[in-house]
Amino acid sequence: MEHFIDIVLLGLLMITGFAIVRLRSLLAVTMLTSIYSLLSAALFVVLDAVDVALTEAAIGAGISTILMLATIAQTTDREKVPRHTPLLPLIVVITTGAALIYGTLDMPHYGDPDAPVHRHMAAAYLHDTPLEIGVPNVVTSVLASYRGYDTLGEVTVIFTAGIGVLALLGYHTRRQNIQPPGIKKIVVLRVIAKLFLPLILLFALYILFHGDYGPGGGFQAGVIFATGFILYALAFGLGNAQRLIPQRLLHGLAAAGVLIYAAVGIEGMLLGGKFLEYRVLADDPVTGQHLGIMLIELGVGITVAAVMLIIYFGFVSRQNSGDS
Amino acid sequence: MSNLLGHYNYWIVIVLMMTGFYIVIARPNLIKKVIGLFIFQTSVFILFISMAKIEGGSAPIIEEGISVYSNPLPHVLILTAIVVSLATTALGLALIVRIREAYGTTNEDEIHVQDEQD
Amino acid sequence: MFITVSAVILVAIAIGLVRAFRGPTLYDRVMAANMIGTLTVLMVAVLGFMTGRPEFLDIALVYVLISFVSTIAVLRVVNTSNDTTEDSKQ
Amino acid sequence: MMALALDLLSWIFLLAGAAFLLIGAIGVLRFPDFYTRLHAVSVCDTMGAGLVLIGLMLQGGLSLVTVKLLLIFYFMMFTCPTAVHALAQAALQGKLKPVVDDRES
Repeated sequence: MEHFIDIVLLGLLMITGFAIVRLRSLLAVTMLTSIYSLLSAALFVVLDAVDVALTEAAIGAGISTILMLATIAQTTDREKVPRHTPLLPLIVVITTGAALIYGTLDMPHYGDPDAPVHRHMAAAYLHDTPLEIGVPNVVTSVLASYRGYDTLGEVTVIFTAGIGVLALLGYHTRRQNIQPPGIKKIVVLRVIAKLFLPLILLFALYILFHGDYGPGGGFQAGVIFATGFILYALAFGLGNAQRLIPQRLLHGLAAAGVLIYAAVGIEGMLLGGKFLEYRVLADDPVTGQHLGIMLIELGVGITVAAVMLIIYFGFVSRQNSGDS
Repeated sequence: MSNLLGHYNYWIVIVLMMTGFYIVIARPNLIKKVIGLFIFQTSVFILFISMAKIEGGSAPIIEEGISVYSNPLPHVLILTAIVVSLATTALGLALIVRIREAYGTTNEDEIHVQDEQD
Repeated sequence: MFITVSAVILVAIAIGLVRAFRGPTLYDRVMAANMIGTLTVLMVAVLGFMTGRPEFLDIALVYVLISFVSTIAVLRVVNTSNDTTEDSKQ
Repeated sequence: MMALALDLLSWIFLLAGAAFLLIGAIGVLRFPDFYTRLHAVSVCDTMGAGLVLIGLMLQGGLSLVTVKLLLIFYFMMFTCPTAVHALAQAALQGKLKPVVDDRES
């Protein structure tokens, strides 16, 4: 039965993809992109990848869409008809696609338990995680403990992206509040935003610290945290949001998260282990693993939330200063 | 028939991938190109997650009474890939904003024309 | 029985997709996206029960929040761009 | 006996919810203009979603799952009408005229 849902969702994704090619209004395309992202997130749930689904929903349907909208708001909504006939691209695409489809014929069937992918590392991780790490969520244990180096690199990538956007767009603090013209008078929205902000932040913390036991973790929590503040900025104006979290604080937090992560690694070295070896952090190896994972997830969450907000403020504050 | 069902996911993924690829190479608008890239990336995510699925398996969160889990390793890879995709999207869009300020357009053809005039 | 509900949800998503593609105004598309967001939440909730592991409802909760915030974000942008009643195709 | 009754009740809620979802979706497809379509969407968002969630809560029983469903229910009952309200306001400010008489404005 899951197979049926899988087939239908993939079909819908394909239709959405074609619609995105055909539409010329960029705002409409962005809406469809958001739908595409939501559908693929639903597909990830069908395919058992709950952590990925959570990330894709928060990042793809949430932040990416908002960034695209912010870009369109300060450029243009209309896509011009291309001057070239799309014959050559079409040939290239069809040839590549045919080659790739030929390549899939040798791949193991979908859902095949004997596929080579499932033979080696995965079984070991699934077997060892409850014994060595003691957390039920294998994705978290692999992400944060077994492959902690990768994740440290990941956080650095995010941090670098934040610096990159900051270098490209700068950061303009708004003294006066420019209210978005479309939703200026909506009192209901402000009340709801005020009601929801604490709930969203609390929920983000739940996702952060419950990541060991269910879907979730630092990346998702950071994005949800940032989404809460974006909602605040949307309802109450950018100036108020920037007064709530000043620029210097954001910059400090973005760096602090990476530093917390690295410090946990170095702490492990000081206590006689290797870099990012959590076992030595406490007397009991499993407790040490728990502590280490929790600390680095906290670091990841702080950096991701701060960088998301830096990027969002970078885009939106530039737009407002350009308009007025 | 089993071949069709066994490879259905991969084939749709390739169609999606090529849709994104087509947008990137055939459409001159830079924002549309970023969106094409986004579609391409998401289709790669689906490819990896499809490979991780085991028939009758469950989400890789250990629980009493469940013996078959889907492969957690691709999940980890894709989780980080999604975050990187956000980083690239954000940087690409920031570049587009700057290009628009410098050239007054987001259309690649017009940018080329302006470059040739200089 | 859960399969009936999820089939209905899939049909509704397909209809929403048609509305998102046809437009004709941008507001219709935003509305369709919002509706698909709601339906996806239900889909995830029903799927959890269908596969016998309903404890992953955190995902559904995230979807509710995200689809709400992105709808509001679109509305912020929509009225600043002028051509909201464009035709859908070319 | 009690379990059977609860199960039956939950199925009634689920099926009713699914019916409302379908009705709302058809309305979204068939109604003539944006403002009427908003009505159809509201049916989906509140009645359909609400009934499905209540049905699932009855399936979940007294557990953490039901608490989470309750939270989703609570969030949805706030966010969806707010989103639709904001959408209608934005459309009105964007000078989108409701169709009064004809099919085409």
